[in-house]
Formats: sequence, C-alpha cells, structure tokens
Amino acid sequence: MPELTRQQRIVLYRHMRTTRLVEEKLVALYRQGKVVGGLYRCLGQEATAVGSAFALSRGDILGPLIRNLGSVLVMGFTPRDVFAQHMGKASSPSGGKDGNLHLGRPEQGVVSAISMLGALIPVMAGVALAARMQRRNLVAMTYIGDGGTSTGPFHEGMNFAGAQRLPLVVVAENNGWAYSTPLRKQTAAKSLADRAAAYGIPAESVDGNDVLAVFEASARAVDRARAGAGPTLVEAITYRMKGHAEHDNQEYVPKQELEAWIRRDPIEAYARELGESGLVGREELAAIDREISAEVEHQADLADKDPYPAAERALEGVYAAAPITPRVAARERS
Amino acid sequence: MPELTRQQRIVLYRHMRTTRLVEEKLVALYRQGKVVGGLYRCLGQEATAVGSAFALSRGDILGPLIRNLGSVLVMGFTPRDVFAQHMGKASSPSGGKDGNLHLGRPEQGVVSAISMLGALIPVMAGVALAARMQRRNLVAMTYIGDGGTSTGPFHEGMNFAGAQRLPLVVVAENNGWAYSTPLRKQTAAKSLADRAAAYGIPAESVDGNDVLAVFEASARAVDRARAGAGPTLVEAITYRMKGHAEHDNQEYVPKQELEAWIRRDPIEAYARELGESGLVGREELAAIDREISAEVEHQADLADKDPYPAAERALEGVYAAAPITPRVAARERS
Amino acid sequence: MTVSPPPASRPSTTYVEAIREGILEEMERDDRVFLLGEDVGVYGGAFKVSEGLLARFGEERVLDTPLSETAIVGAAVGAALMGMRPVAEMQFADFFSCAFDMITNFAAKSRYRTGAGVPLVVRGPSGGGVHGGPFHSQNPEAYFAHTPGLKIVQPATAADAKGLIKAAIRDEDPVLFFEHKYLYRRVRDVLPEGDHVVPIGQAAVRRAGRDLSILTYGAMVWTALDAAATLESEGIDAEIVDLRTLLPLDEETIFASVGRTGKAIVLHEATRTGGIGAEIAARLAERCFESLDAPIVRVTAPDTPVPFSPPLEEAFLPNAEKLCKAARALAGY
Amino acid sequence: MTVSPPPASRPSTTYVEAIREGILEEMERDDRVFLLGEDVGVYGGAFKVSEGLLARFGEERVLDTPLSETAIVGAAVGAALMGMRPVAEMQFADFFSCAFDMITNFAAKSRYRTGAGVPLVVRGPSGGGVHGGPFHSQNPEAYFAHTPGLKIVQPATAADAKGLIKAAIRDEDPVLFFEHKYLYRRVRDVLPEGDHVVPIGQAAVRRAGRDLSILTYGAMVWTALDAAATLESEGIDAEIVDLRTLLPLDEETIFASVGRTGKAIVLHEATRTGGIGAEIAARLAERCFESLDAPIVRVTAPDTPVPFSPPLEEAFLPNAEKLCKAARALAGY
Ligand SMILES: Cc1ncc(C[n+]2csc(CCOP(=O)(O)OP(=O)(O)O)c2C)c(N)n1
Ligand SMILES: Cc1ncc(C[n+]2csc(CCOP(=O)(O)OP(=O)(O)O)c2C)c(N)n1
Ligand SMILES: [Mg+2]
Ligand SMILES: [Mg+2]
Repeated sequence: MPELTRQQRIVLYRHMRTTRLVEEKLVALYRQGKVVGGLYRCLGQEATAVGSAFALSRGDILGPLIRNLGSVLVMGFTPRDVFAQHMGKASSPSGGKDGNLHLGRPEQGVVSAISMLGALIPVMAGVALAARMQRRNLVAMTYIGDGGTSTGPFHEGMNFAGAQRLPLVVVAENNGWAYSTPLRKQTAAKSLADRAAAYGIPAESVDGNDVLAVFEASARAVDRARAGAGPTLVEAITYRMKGHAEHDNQEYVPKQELEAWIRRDPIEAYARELGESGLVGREELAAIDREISAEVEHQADLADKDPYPAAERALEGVYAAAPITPRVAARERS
Repeated sequence: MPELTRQQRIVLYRHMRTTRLVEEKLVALYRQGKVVGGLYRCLGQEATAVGSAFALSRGDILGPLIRNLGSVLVMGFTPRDVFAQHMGKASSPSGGKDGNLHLGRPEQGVVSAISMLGALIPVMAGVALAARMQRRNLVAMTYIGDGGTSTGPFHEGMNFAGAQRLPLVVVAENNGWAYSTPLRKQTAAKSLADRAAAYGIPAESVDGNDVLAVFEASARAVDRARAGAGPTLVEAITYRMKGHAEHDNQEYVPKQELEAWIRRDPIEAYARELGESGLVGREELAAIDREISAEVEHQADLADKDPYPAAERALEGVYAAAPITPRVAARERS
Repeated sequence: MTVSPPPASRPSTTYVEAIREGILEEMERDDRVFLLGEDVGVYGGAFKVSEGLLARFGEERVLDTPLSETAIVGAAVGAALMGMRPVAEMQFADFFSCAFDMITNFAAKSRYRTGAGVPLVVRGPSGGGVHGGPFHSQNPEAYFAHTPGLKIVQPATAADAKGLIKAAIRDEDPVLFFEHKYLYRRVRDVLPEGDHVVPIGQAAVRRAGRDLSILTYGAMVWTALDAAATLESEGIDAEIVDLRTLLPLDEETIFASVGRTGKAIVLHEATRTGGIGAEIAARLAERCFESLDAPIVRVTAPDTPVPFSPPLEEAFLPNAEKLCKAARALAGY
Repeated sequence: MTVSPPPASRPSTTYVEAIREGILEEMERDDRVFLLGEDVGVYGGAFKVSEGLLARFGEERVLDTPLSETAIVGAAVGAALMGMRPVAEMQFADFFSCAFDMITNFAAKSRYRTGAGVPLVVRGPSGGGVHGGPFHSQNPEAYFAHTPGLKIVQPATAADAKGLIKAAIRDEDPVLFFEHKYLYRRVRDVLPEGDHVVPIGQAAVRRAGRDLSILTYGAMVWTALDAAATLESEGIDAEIVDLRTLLPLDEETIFASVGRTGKAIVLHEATRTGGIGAEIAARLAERCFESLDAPIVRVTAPDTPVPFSPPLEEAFLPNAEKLCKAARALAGY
C-alpha cells in the first residue's frame, strides 16, 4: 500500500467537504420544499464513506447505502446527480423513479441499494462472484449500519461470501444508533467486528472519523480481497451527528454523547491535521472550500432548473423492451 | 447441577434405545409403504437429542427439529404418537395435517417446527420472552443444524435473544452435512460455536455422541438461562450416519469418515460405559432392550390400526371457530 | 375529509390517534397485550402510533427490538403460542416482505397443523401519496390474501381504525393490520363512546347509490367519496362499499350492493394484476353473474413499482378523476 | 399421460430430463449461464434436475451454496447485474418464500428504478400429490404474480419444460420458473429437434372444444385432459388452454377461447382466494363480458394449507371428478 500523495490527501479533503456542502445545500432545499420525500444525512460520517471508497481502484464496484454520499462522489457521481435525485428530476440517475441515494450506474461501478437493509450484502456478494467467474480482478465494496447487521440478509450474504471466499469488503458503520435504537438494544455483541467470526473472515475496527485510518484499513481489506484471500469486515466507529432524517430531532440521544462527538468532527479534524503537518495551508483549504461551495451552488442550480420527468415515464421500464418479432417488424416497416 | 442418579442414567439409555428402535420400525414401515412421505432419521445423533432435552425441567418448552425424535420422547410423546404422525393417522398429534416430527402440543411443552430451517429460532425466542413477561421461570430450548445456522432467521432470532437476554438454549447439531453439502461449503467459520460471538452470548462445543457430556453442557446452559444470564449456544459435534432421508444413499459421503463415526455409535458407547462402570449390567440392558422392542412393536401396531382422518377434516381448523353471535346462537337453539 | 363535522361538545380524533387509543385500551384491558417493533418505544414509532405507550406501560410491554422483521414476527408467534397477545409493528408496510415466510408459513399455518392458534397482530403504514418512493409506498395486502389462516384489515376512517385494531387484538388468529399513512393525520372522527369494536369481516356502505357500486378500502374510500360527489352532479348515483376487511371478504355486503346496482367498480391503490380487486371481480363473476349488467371494472395503480418523483407518482396513483372517467363509462354501458 | 405416443425412431424424454437438457444447452451456448443452489452440484439437486451438470461444467458453473435462499437469489441478482445469467434453484417452491423480499423488491424493481435489468431464473419444484405436507407441496406462483417486473412460467409438458427453461434463461428480466414435481418423471415427450425455445407469454390450446374453456396450467393440464375425455363421452366438448406463462398472461389466446365458447372454468392446484384464477376471472369479467354466457367458475384447492395425510390431501387437491362436476353444471347453465 503506497503512501498517499499530497494530491490524494487533498482529494480526500475535497470529497469530504463536498459531501458536507452538498448536504447543507440539500437542507436548504428541503426547507424550501424542493427535496422530495425525506432527507437522510451523513453528518459526522463523511470520513468513513470517503476513506473507504477511496481505497477502490478503477473497475471496482461499490454498493452505497443512504449515508454514503461521500462514497458516491468518490465513484464519480456529481453533486448535480445527487441534487437531481433528491428533487425527483428527470436528469437524476434514476430518472425520478427513486430518491435519496438509491442510485446506481453499472458502467460507473455503482449498484443501487434498495431500502431493505441487509439486502445489498448478498447482491454485492453476487457481484464479487460474477467478477471472479469473469476473471476480472476486481473488488466489491458495500456498507451496513449497526442496525443493518441484525438482518437475516446481512448474515446470509456475509456467510455466503465467506464460504465462497469472495473479493468483498463490507464496511460496517457503527454510528451508535439505528434510528432511535442504541447499539445495546440492537445486539449483545460487543462490537460489529465481533460479527465476523461467525463467517470465518477477518475483521478490523477503525476510527471512522479518521479518514486516513479508514482509508488504510479499507485498503488493506481491498488488497486482501484482490489477492484472493476473501472478504473482510471493516468496522468504522463513528457517529450520526444528526437525527435519522431531517424530521427527527434526535431527542433520544444523550446530549453529552452528541457533544463529545461533535468535537470530533471528521472534517475539522482532518483539516487540522493537514494544516499541522504543514501539508496544506489554511489559506489553500479556505480557497478549496470557496471553490467547492461555488460549484455546489452552481450544480444545485442546474438540478433545480432540470425538468421533472414526463408523467408517461411512470409506465415505462418495468420490463426490457419487447424483442421485435418478425411479424411486428414487418408491420412497422410498411 | 446434581449428579445423575442410576435411575436417570437408565432413563437416558431407554430414550436413546427407544429412538433407535422406533426408527428401525419406521424404516420397516417405510419399506411397506406405510410411512407417508419421506423418512428422516437421526441415526447416530440420539445422544444429542436425548441428552439436551433431558436437561429441561417440567414446564420448560422445547422446539424440536426433524432429527430430534429423542427429544420428543423425553418430552413425553409416545412411540405411538410418532408412528401415527408418520403414517398420517387421525390419532397423530397433528391429526394427519402434518408429517414426520412436525408435532407439538403446547400443554406438553412442545412447539412444532415448520420445514423452513431457522424459523424456529425467533419463535422460541418469543416463547422465552413471553415466559419472562409471565414471570414463569422457564427455559426454552431448540435446535439447529449446521446448514440451518446459515439462514437469516437463525441470525435474527439469535441476535434478538441475545439483545433481550432471553432464557433460550440453542443446541446446534453439527453433524457435518446439510443434505449433500459438507460444512466447509456451508461456511468458512471454524465451528458453529464461532457463530455465538456475533450475538455476544456464550457457546460451548461438546461431543454430541456422548450423552452425559451433552446433558452436562445443556444443563449448564439451562441453569444459566434460568438464572437470567441469557441464551447459550451449545454446539454438539456429531454425525449423520444415514443419508438426508431414506431415499438418499449418501454416496457423496467419504467412506472412511462414515466408518469412523459408525465406530463411535452413541448408544453402543453409552451401553459400554454403563456396563464398564458397573452401574448397569449387560443382562439388565438386554432386558431393557427386549422390553422396549416389544413396546415399540405394540405401539406401532396400535398406530397402524388407527384410522386415517376423515376427508372433511381437510377443511377444518384454518381459523378459530367463529364466535357464536347472538343471532346464530338463537337459530341453533330453536 | 371527515364523514361528518364533529359536534362541538366532544373532541375529534385523528386516524393515528384512534389507533393509539385502541391499542392503549386493549393494553389496559388485557395485560397479555404487548407491543414490539423497531423504534416503537422511546421514539413512539416512526409515525408516532405508539407515542406515550412506553411511558404508560413500561419497557416490558413496549419493546424496542433489533432491526429484524423476521425476529419481530417470529417472537410474536412464539409469545402468542404462550398465550400472549403481541402487536408487532413493521416500520413500513413494505417491510412485511422481510417477514413473509414467518407470516405465511409459521403464523398462518400453526392452527391448522397443530391446533395451536397464534393470536397476534402485525401492523404497519402502507400506501403512497407522500412521495415515499418504491419502498415506502407499497400496498402489499394482496401478497398475503392468498394465505389461508390470515386475516387482513385496512381501516379508512378514524372510528374504524380504533374499532378494527381492537378487534384485531382480540381475534384468535393472526391479523395483518394495514394503516394508510396518508390518512394518519388527515382524517378524524368523533369516536363512538365506550368499548368501540368493529367486527372483522364486515364491510360498511359509506354511501348508498342506485347506479353502480364502488368497492374499495383504505385511502381510496375518500377518493371514491370525492368522485361520488362529482358523479352525483352529473346524475350518476354511486354506492360506495368500504371493505374494511380484505380477508375474509364480506361477501354478503358486496353481493347485496352489486345485486342492487348491477354494476361494479373495484378501486384500489395497489397495483392491478393480482390485487384484491382480482379476487372480488372473480367472486362477482362467479356468484353474481345474473345481476351484472356490465363488465366489472378495476380502477387501480398500473403494474409498475411506485415511482418517486411527484409527476410520476401522480400518474401512478388512482384518483377521483380516473375513477369518474371509469364510472361514467360504466354508467353509460 | 403423454400427448401422443413417441414414434419408435426417436427416444422420448421426461419432464425432468427436458429441463436438464434445456439448461445444459443454454450452458453450452452461453458461458454466462451458471447454476447455484443447495445441493445442485455434487448431488445434482434434490430432484436430480441438475444431475451430471457439475461433471460437465465444473464447480465454478454449478455452485453448491450454503442453506440461504436470500443469499442465493441475492447473489444471482448481483451476478446478473454484472452480465451473467444465473439460474438459481430453490430446493422446493415452498422456499421461494424465504427469498420473497429479494425477489419482489430487489430483482423485480431493479430495471425500473435504475435501468439495470437482472436477467435471472429462479426455479424450483412446486405442487402436491406426493404427500409432501404443508411445506413441500405448495403452489406459490400467485404470491409473485402481484409483482410488476417479474415473469412467471410453469410448463405442463416435457417439450414445454425444455422450451420454456431455455426462453427463461434467455429472457432479459427475472423469471420464476415453477416445475410441477408430480410431472418430473410421469410425463414425457419426443422433443422437437434443434434449438427448441417456447416464447414466454404464449399459451397453448391443448384441446379445441366448442362448449366451454378450461384455462389451466401445470399438472392440472393433465387433469383437464382426463376430464375432457369423460366429458366428451357425455357430449360436452371442452377446450383446454394451457397457460404456460402466468405473468404476463396471454390475453389473446385466453380471450379468443372464451370468446368462442362463452363459458370459462379456471382450474388450478393452488388455493382459491388470490390465486391466478382470480386474475384471469377478473380480466374476463372486464374484457370479455359480452361473450360470457355463464358465470366464470373456479375449480381450485380450497383455502387451507396443504394437508399431509393421503385422504386429506386427496380431498384438498382438485381432480378430474371435481372438474367434471363443475363442467357439467356450467355446460347446463
Ligand atoms: C429491513 C429494514 N427494516 C427497517 C427499515 C427502516 N429503517 C430505515 S433506516 C433504519 C435504521 C438503520 O440503522 P443502521 O443500520 O444503524 O443505519 P444508520 O441509519 O445508522 O446509518 C431503519 C429501521 C429498513 N430500511 N429496512
Ligand atoms: C429454509 C430451508 N431451505 C431449504 C430446506 C431444505 N432442506 C431440508 S433439510 C436440509 C439440510 C439441513 O441441513 P442441517 O441444517 O445441517 O440439518 P441436518 O439435516 O444435518 O440435521 C435442507 C437443505 C429447508 N428445510 N429449509
Ligand atoms: Mg447506525
Ligand atoms: Mg447437518
């Protein structure tokens, strides 16, 4: 695993900052009633998403969940894609058929999640399985929350991946909460990493608010997968700094716990680190922030101006276009 | 945990021998075409079933699977019940509605499984939960095979039981095979006991062919559950000495593996132990065998003579009897 | 959207409050009743159906569970076998699918196979109109209607919401209770006083009419009432039957209505193929054939997932306009 | 039970062999096709459908999986997204329920939501008559017919078994392929030579008749043929439509048949309420109303689980006698 270059470290910063600013803009749009449906943020978890996805190489496949905006940006989706998706615009990756971060483009290496948590794990195992059959030396990466690890599909998918020794990296984001349910009500397991023994696969717990630590642990897991050594569970210990969604004021969260984590804001911490190490000056970071901010505004504006899908699109795309049979073809030609 | 008395040790033997002889009779009936559907045996696993169920006390609840004939006998079902059930007779515990060991009687502390493996785990967790709410200091015990531990419901039920610290004992019967699938294709986990860490609960692996060892491990788990210390996973390492069902000649099983386990027949081993320890003489055991054999024949005969259910029963019992409304009642009275 | 304006003397209750009140009364009446589900305790449920119940009844009777639909329903089955009366919440009706096997194979078949019934309720919010997208808007009731052993209920009014949840909790068999999330805070009733129980298996005629019968349930009852007002102004007199229970169907009320009008529209928000409307049409075509003066019409969502974007969802959902169009054609048949 | 006796020149093939042959040919033709499921490899599947395929294609293309229906279907979805053509086996059709969410929410909605279709087949043995009891005898096809995005197929003959499995594997969308286990070794055909593909979505008229149409599929096609012979001797001339594809239904063939005869019986082995018969009756009642001379009759299993004991199962299953009774009444209407 080669050291990250200065440039790469800046890219990490840019992705995290973009995540933050896109979300802030989404909150503004939500308040204006322009976001359709709910708004699920990843405030405080930007390092986990960005650091993990950054460990992938071109050709690898990612299956993001709703708190993985940063991962989606790393994979090349634009803020405009994200805005358009949240606003239900025709230009969104799902063409307005689905919302929030339920987006994917096979050619861009991103598989869209469904809401049912855990379901993506067996699917990404299947992606890894296919890749191996196709002799494509690629790695599949996906995510699961602390709550999501309690689902049956998580278990079946992890066990399947272990039994088949698939090139799969599962990043378990332990942010302490599943909606209003704290980890201690979710499971008696001491950590999410403890779930790995059940599948005979290695696990590693890492500070999810430290983007470099997340990157390194993920890179180790990706290397292992690519080398044919099978799946890894990477537990990223982080915190959901907002409620489950914008409507949730997270009253149920102990104030002190929240405050302690706010002091550990992953972006601020990384900015400090970049500054203190002398790698990137304050000024340069401020300039980057300004640039991103302008770009985010611009892209939000584009998405805002994008049209909604035409009503008749609702009926299209359920099945592949019917193959043209000779009889029909003949009729069409005449 | 008090030492088992001589009498109890003999009861253990009787249950195992009855299991064996009932199954041998079932095979005979199967060949005569009198067993309806398939026949699933537990040859070689008698010690696991009997030893574990024997650790329960009156009032405890058991959820057996299809290889737990011994457990069912311990809980007070008779060979006649078992024969009638396999023959689809009206007198069977399910009234002919279901077959093999899908039998239960709430008042007898037995919950009937469904075929879908894993499904019984959350149900038995619910039994334990209810018992706690009802301030009944009872323990729920159920089983799962090595294959069954790969299912989502197993995971969800175990995790639920762990999170709620329920008085549940799960005996995982590691008999090396799930139909034709060996453990190494089933999971990369080193043992079934390794699955327990995922739920933050203790586990113990035990020689499943040693009835006393199974009893002791189960009794420890039952004690822990009754003391409010939550669920335990007991892995019983044993072997399926026959095919998945009578139609399966288990060609896929390595000869040497099978032969090695046949030499470890749990009933023969226990008989030897009883004899060598001087507790029960050869003669006495032989007399017991003869007595059981006669009784099994007798009960098979009774079941054989029992009538089949009347066809119209097929339509009954889907819902509770409709409550008698005043109008209907009036009509019936006149 | 209330059926009748509340008299000043007694306060009215929303649909969501009515469900809560029904659950609360049953928990007070019968200490075997308890709740379990994701976030039902401290948070009071994603839609606040169980708000305040934890404070009232304590942690043992209002259980926050792990994120495990199969375990939730499975534990409910086990508890019911032990004589309890569990009420399990699925955070959205879409997630009933995650407990499909437990519901259809364990819960539904238990009484038949073993004589041991499992009195339990699985409830959750269904339906669209709030831009929930493909996984927070579904109407999965018909998926379960093919399962002997289950009962299925969906109230349209606040009064029925209370009366039916109470009946469901008292029922000896497993009841799936679908709440239409669009109605939670949009409809209200002055609830009948006392122990208000609406029997499972009885439909209600919401509007008597001579020309055609609209057979529907859930939020679509209100759509039908809207449409009926328009149709009335055009001289078409529609009868509206609120099915309330979808399994078992109240054949007596359905057949009597269609027997009178000779024309039937089945209206539902769920997609068309294999929906509840199919079963109703089939029964009418078999048992009321001689009464039928016209084809049986289904007005439903089309056969697609529920789309997210507002113009798409609007195109997807049945509404009064689409219903009026169908009704006019049918009346003129 | 063969439609016509095989000519001496070419050997005939059973239903189970025909499926195997179809899969084998597709695996030879297209190296994206692979099998996965419990015991499909070394053992060749519980009913030996995939016997010999491991030896022929190796472990990578014939995968013995853990006991995990959701993982099996989920992995198939993922592989399909990567351009493969997975064929997943559920050991019994009853266990489709264990992958219900993955099938209905992930596989079925993928194309609509994201443009990425998932060409995959999930197949398994369904149906009763072999005393399998409540969990090894079910006919769950209707559970899935309410899901836009899926296709559903069930062959009745060996020739169709081959032709339809090949079409299913080539289809761009997820296909559920239900094999009736009673037919595996009981029916046979001399298979057409060459690349025999039966298009999905096309029913077949198995017997032309003037008096009434029997619309059916799977093992019940044979029951219908038996009954038709009896009815013929009584002067009743029944037409038999083998639906073959249950989603999407071949409306053209169905409507044409009922249009000719004016009378319809829908026959299926699955339980009545919410079965495929409901959807067919609903479509007929809506679209063929003017052609109907009599009520649409459903002959189905009753609304109970599948009982185990032979006299109970016999009472449960539809048979030629029950069908003849219904047909006589209908013919005399
Ligand atoms: C199978 C399933 N059940 C319920 C839900 C509803 N739900 C959405 S998010 C959520 C909490 C998820 O918690 P966690 O997995 O820890 O992820 P986080 O929100 O903390 O990122 C719940 C219960 C769901 N999406 N899927
Ligand atoms: C959910 C589910 N899938 C498939 C089956 C079919 N099946 C019955 S027994 C069996 C193997 C079970 O293996 P294991 O759990 O190890 O138990 P054992 O037979 O060894 O006692 C299979 C695949 C089933 N019963 N349930
Ligand atoms: Mg979380
Ligand atoms: Mg086993």
